[in-house]
Amino acid sequence: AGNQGNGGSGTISVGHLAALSGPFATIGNPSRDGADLAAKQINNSDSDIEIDVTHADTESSPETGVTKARELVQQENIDVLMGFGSSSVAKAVSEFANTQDTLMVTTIAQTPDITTSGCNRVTFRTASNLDQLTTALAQTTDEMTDGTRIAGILPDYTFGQQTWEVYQREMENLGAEVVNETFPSFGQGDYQNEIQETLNADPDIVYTSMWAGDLITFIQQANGFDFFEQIPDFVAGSGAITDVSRSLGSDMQEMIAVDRYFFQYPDTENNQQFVDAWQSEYDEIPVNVGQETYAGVYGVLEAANASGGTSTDDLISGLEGLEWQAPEGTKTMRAADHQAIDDNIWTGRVGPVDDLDFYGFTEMLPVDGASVTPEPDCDL
Amino acid sequence: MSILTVDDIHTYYGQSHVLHGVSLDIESGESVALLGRNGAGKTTTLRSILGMTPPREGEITFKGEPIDGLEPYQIARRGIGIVPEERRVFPELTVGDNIDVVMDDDGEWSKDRVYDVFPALREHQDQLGGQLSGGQQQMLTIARALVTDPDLLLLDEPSEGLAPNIVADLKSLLSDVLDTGITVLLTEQNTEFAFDLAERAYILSKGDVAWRGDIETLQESDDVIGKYLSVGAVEVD
Amino acid sequence: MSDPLLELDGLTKRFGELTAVDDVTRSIHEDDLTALIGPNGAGKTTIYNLMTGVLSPTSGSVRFMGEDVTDLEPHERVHRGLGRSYQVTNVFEGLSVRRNIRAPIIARSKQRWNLLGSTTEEIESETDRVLDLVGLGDIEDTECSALSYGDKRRVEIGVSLATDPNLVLLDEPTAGMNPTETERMVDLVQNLDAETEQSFFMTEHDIEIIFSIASRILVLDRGAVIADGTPEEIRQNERVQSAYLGGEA
Amino acid sequence: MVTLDSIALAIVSGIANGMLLFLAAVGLTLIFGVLDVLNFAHGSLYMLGAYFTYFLVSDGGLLASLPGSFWLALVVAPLLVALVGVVMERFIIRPVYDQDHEFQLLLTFGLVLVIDNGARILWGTDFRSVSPPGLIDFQINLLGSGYPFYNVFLIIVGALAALTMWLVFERTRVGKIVRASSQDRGMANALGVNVPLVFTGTFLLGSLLAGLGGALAAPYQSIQPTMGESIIIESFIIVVIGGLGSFGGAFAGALLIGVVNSLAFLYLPSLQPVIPFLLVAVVLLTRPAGLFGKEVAA
Amino acid sequence: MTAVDRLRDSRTAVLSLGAVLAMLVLPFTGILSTFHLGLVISAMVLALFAMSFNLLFGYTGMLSFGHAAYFGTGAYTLALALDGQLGFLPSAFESFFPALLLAVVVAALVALVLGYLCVQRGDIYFAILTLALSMMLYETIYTWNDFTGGSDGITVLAEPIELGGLTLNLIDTGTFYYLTLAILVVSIVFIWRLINSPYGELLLSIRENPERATMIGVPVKRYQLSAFVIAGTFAGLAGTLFAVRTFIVTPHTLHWSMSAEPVMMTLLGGPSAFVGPIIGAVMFVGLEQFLSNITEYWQFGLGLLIVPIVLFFPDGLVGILRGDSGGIVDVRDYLSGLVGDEPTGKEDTHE
Ligand SMILES: Nc1ncnc2c1ncn2[C@@H]1O[C@H](COP(=O)(O)OP(=O)(O)OP(=O)(O)O)[C@@H](O)[C@H]1O
Ligand SMILES: Nc1ncnc2c1ncn2[C@@H]1O[C@H](COP(=O)(O)OP(=O)(O)OP(=O)(O)O)[C@@H](O)[C@H]1O
Ligand SMILES: [Mg+2]
Ligand SMILES: [Mg+2]
Repeated sequence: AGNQGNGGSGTISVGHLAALSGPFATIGNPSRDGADLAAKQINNSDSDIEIDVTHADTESSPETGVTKARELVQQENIDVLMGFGSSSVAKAVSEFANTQDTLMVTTIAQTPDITTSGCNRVTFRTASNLDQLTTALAQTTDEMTDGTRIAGILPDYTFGQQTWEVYQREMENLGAEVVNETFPSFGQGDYQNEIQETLNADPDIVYTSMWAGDLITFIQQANGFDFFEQIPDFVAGSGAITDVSRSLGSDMQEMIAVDRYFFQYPDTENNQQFVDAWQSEYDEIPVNVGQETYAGVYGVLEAANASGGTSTDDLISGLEGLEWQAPEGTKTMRAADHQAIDDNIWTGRVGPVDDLDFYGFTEMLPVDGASVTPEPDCDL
Repeated sequence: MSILTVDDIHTYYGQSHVLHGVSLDIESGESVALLGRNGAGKTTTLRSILGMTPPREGEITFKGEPIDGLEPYQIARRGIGIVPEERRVFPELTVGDNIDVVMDDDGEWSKDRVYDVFPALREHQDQLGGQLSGGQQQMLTIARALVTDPDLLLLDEPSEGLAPNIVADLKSLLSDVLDTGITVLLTEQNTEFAFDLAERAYILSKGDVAWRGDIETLQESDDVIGKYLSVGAVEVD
Repeated sequence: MSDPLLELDGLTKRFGELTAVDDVTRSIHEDDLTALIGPNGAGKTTIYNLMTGVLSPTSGSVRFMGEDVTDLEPHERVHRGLGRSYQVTNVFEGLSVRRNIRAPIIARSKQRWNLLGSTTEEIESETDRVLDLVGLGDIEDTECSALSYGDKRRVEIGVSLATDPNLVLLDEPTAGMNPTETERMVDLVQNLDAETEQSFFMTEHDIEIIFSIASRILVLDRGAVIADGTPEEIRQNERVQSAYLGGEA
Repeated sequence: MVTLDSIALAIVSGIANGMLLFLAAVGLTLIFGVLDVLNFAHGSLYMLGAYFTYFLVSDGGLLASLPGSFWLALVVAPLLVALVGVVMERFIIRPVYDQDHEFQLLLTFGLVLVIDNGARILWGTDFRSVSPPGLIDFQINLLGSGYPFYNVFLIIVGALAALTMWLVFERTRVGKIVRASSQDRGMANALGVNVPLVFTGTFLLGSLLAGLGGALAAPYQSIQPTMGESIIIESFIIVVIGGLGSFGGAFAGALLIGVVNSLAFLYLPSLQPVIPFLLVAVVLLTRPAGLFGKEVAA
Repeated sequence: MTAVDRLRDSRTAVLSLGAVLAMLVLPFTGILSTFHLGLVISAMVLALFAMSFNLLFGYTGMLSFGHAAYFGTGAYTLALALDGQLGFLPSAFESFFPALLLAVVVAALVALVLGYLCVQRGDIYFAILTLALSMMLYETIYTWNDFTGGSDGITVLAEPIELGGLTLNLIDTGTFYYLTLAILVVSIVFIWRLINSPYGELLLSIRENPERATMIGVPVKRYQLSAFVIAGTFAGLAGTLFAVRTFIVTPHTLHWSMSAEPVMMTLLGGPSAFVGPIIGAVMFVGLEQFLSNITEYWQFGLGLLIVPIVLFFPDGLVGILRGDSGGIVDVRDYLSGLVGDEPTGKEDTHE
């Protein structure tokens, strides 16, 4: 893999790996588009460095993910692995990349593990992780609501459990109490019991980290119970609500939510250009992961420019401590654990917004990324 | 007038060529026996007639019309009933339902009539077919074939597994059936049974007709019997 | 008289309302070739199933060679010397005739837990012997599914004999066989019964065969034994005449 | 805190969920019972039922402009699925009627790949949803709390479907003919029963039911190409618990799964994910032919 | 043994020896890149998995639809041992070979326990029981976050092994290739001997007719269970190799869709032939690689291939190679059946 340095010019080939099929494709596809758009812009600019992107479908399976990573590294000789929709794929590929001495840039997966207990020399994450997003959401919940009784409805798998751990801890620190928690299975299909038990507990705040299909199903069924009329505040912690809102149409509900990126924020020229470019390219508005992977590609480019080389070592040293501009604001790559810190984490109240046929933020309360980033916990 | 003609049929199981040009000609109202050793092709001939293992060559005509190429149910509906070799009752239907499903409501044979012939069936009418004894199942298959109101009845070893008293009853029943004008083509290992019932016989050997003629002639032709059937050798005492 | 080979004590089997086998207490001796006859549905096959352990009795017990086998698994009874053939042919369809015969021979030898070796010469020669016995030598390589009904019945008998039983339960062994083969089967059973340690207990509707080879006949009707005696005695018995033979014989 | 009311509510919820499972599974048991074919693609037919409904009633859909479009879709979508089913039966499943179950399983698994990925190619991977029909989008009062009428509606439709099927199959001659064909198709055919027609008809009915299940699920669950894969294993479990090929069994099995799941939610939440599998294992080990399967002596 | 048999045997011997030699020199020929050699490894691992499955399916007549349970158990045990999470064991188990041994033993034990329950029932019920029990295990591992890492799984990093002065680096493709090859060849020889042994012959009788097998004195359930345990052991072995190659073990290794893989491979290759599962595995890996490079809808293509193969060539690829037509339906009959309403020449094959 790309460990032959060739100055500040040349081609960096990026192997983009994400779920392009199956239920996780709703994340993988925009990520792919983000990588393509960034590469196109860079190659059309006067940058000395060209970006060449190859895509592969992980099918959300670590086995396929690693096989594809192997092919990209050993057969296609790519320099950087990027993307990774699910935590297990990210973890597996991170180990593999380390054995191959190939740079791995995570732009999607939220698991803290790869930048904490499982961190290594070649693994970076250019987006906020689950810890940062959830802590920010807890702060905003506290700001925006008066209630203290929380109920959790958490998908019963690692992501659900980890988010709840953080959210619960933060909320308790802020003086709230947990009055109920339920753990529906991933893809469960029927939430009547969870809905009724949660209503019975009479909470002020209901938190969930369900997302995509599960969250849609939940909201559909909860609507039947007039759930949202009875719950003062509903908090969605998955970091993605646009696709849910799009699917549900008029059945969507108002809620407090965190998003890794929402196209209307920040109101900067940089962001506006990105949104325009995306719209002219794909004829739709960009969603969060699209922006993150787009930003990831630029991060790699900046690293090459900063270190003056494209070898793995160059890129690593370039990335460590790098500050670069993404549509959503400045990203800072912490050298100690290779975890990026965002300027802002986008939290607020979600509801119907003029001119949009899906829900957007009716009230935005960005949280300073650095304030919700724990001390590094990584032994590189 | 012949009701059934089988003309030079060749039948295969997968690759294996079993019938090598069998021809039969059966008159309406006759009773004909199809004899021969195990494996001679008797069952296969019956299955060919009914389209269960369609012959690859040759022609079969029933009531003057060709029936080859038709599905078994189409052939059956033209008036052929079958009593198969391995008692294939519907195991999870009751005796009564076994009869009901194939019953021709306008036919000669009512449920009561077959129950009169086989009282054991009436006694067990609510028992599942699969839980009948071997002999009871045999009675049921015969009853079931009769209620389809066939013009031609194919019987594959009807006396097998029946107690002597039932065999005797069956014999007189089948004579009664013949009296109603139904044509019968049966295979038998119980030659005595076949001799008593049939007027004519075809003897099959290795998938081909080796002999044909009247039963009386057959009974006198020791050489034919010795060569193809070897009856007599077994007469004990 | 020697110790009984098989003893049935108060053997009863009910299927719901129906009593298929009704309090049968009898013993079977090695010296006899015993036959079990009776009308269709009398309970013959059910008795076999109880003896071999395919069904468990509602009450009563089965002793074989002095041992109570009522609660043993079928295969354990086979190992103690109880073999059977089926009324409806029940062979290993997808295997060659030879393998059909060889399997029971392996099953009763120590070789049965030989995971990595090959079959021994002994097993092969024993297989040859049984094949010859039932006259299947020429078609030993044919797959059973391609055999005619009659040939399958012979395989059926061969398989039961290959378990080297002390007592063989034959359920209508000649059903569907042509006369020549029927005769050979009768000879075979007679010879084996006389010359080897094997004894037979058979059901058969061909009454002439029964009268010619059995030394003792049990008559079953509606699950109960209604007569028990020598062929002559049975021939004379009026109940048997009316219940089974239908007045002719 | 578990009160009597919450137990009662949990049971009602379990029944409503069970009915949806029943509708998804009953066609599977029907097709297995009669054709002796284990149709792995049954879940995909269910998925198609949901998609067809979506495309009929969503903005720009064929029926969207008509009043009561959902109710029309409830009829049209299952019919379309039945059409797909008949094509499948005629061209692909018919030749394997006499094959071992494993071949059928593999063949229909191939169909799952084709149908599910076909749906992806045609319609993408975005989740879709359908709004509940206005007419029944209200609540009833159940033990002092509001309960969605849609769920009650599911219970009614499920019960009606079960009753109709039971009447047809147990009480009519057609039912007996179908059962006879299922037990020995060769013999039934030889005795004059038009078995190919019986089989096609059965497959049509089974597909229709799958389509109906999918259509009813559309306002209740998010719609995605993989939704068939999730329902099929659950359906297998239901029909096995009830006894393969038994309607009564599928009905009881589905309700059992629904209710036990609900009760487990109250009492043993940590066991909930394994409950269906645990149930099927226990049933098979204690009642091998399922709750309603008949055992026929060898 | 007849002369023909002996001839056939010696031909088999020559062929197999040739195949092994070819496999031994393969990495040196330069035909294959590292990546493609890696694919060969995948195929070998899956071939082992499929063969273990076919020992049950093809030779004992038991369709296990939960075979991934043992595959996954092997994988998880290895991962947990290497990760030092099995604190109650001596630390020696933190190195590869002891961990592998442990994994295989644990897989066998799990197969013994689950198998004991499964063999109580036959036919389709057996298949469903195996499925249900494996999914129970799957759900348990999926939700038991603290011990198993839940849905995220456990990463596997096999440290280099010191073996009498030699250092085996399992991460190295060549090294792992030879390790896998060695394990595969030993397993093949073992399974080959097994099915040709007297014991194997009785397994065949069970496949054909379990009821009759009982009546010739075969303790059917004990045989089925023993075959189940042996199959589970080899599946576990395959699982350990899989874990090392994937760098992570997730609950997916026990999921039913993982269990479906050996079923598919075996049926594609041909369950009636010894080499069927091997051919099926190679074909599967090849197809996946080939199709997924053409289209992200490669499973669509796979489905389109499976359907006609099952319809027209139920003996799998082996059947095609052998030149058996013997399809469930004949292609010509099928096509003419579509045009006219001619019967498809299908025979009524009762029982
Ligand atoms: N399903 C089958 N596959 C292959 N060959 C078969 C099949 N059924 C029968 N045969 C072969 O066809 C030939 C004729 O068989 P058939 O059953 O017609 O004989 P049969 O005269 O009825 O004999 P039996 O008196 O034993 O019933 C036999 O050689 C038999 O081996
Ligand atoms: N599993 C079962 N369930 C209910 N009844 C049964 C079952 N098996 C057998 N029977 C009934 O028990 C009685 C005895 O049957 P059995 O098969 O023992 O008769 P048999 O003497 O062998 O008759 P045949 O000579 O006709 O074979 C019959 O009336 C039969 O219908
Ligand atoms: Mg015959
Ligand atoms: Mg009997």
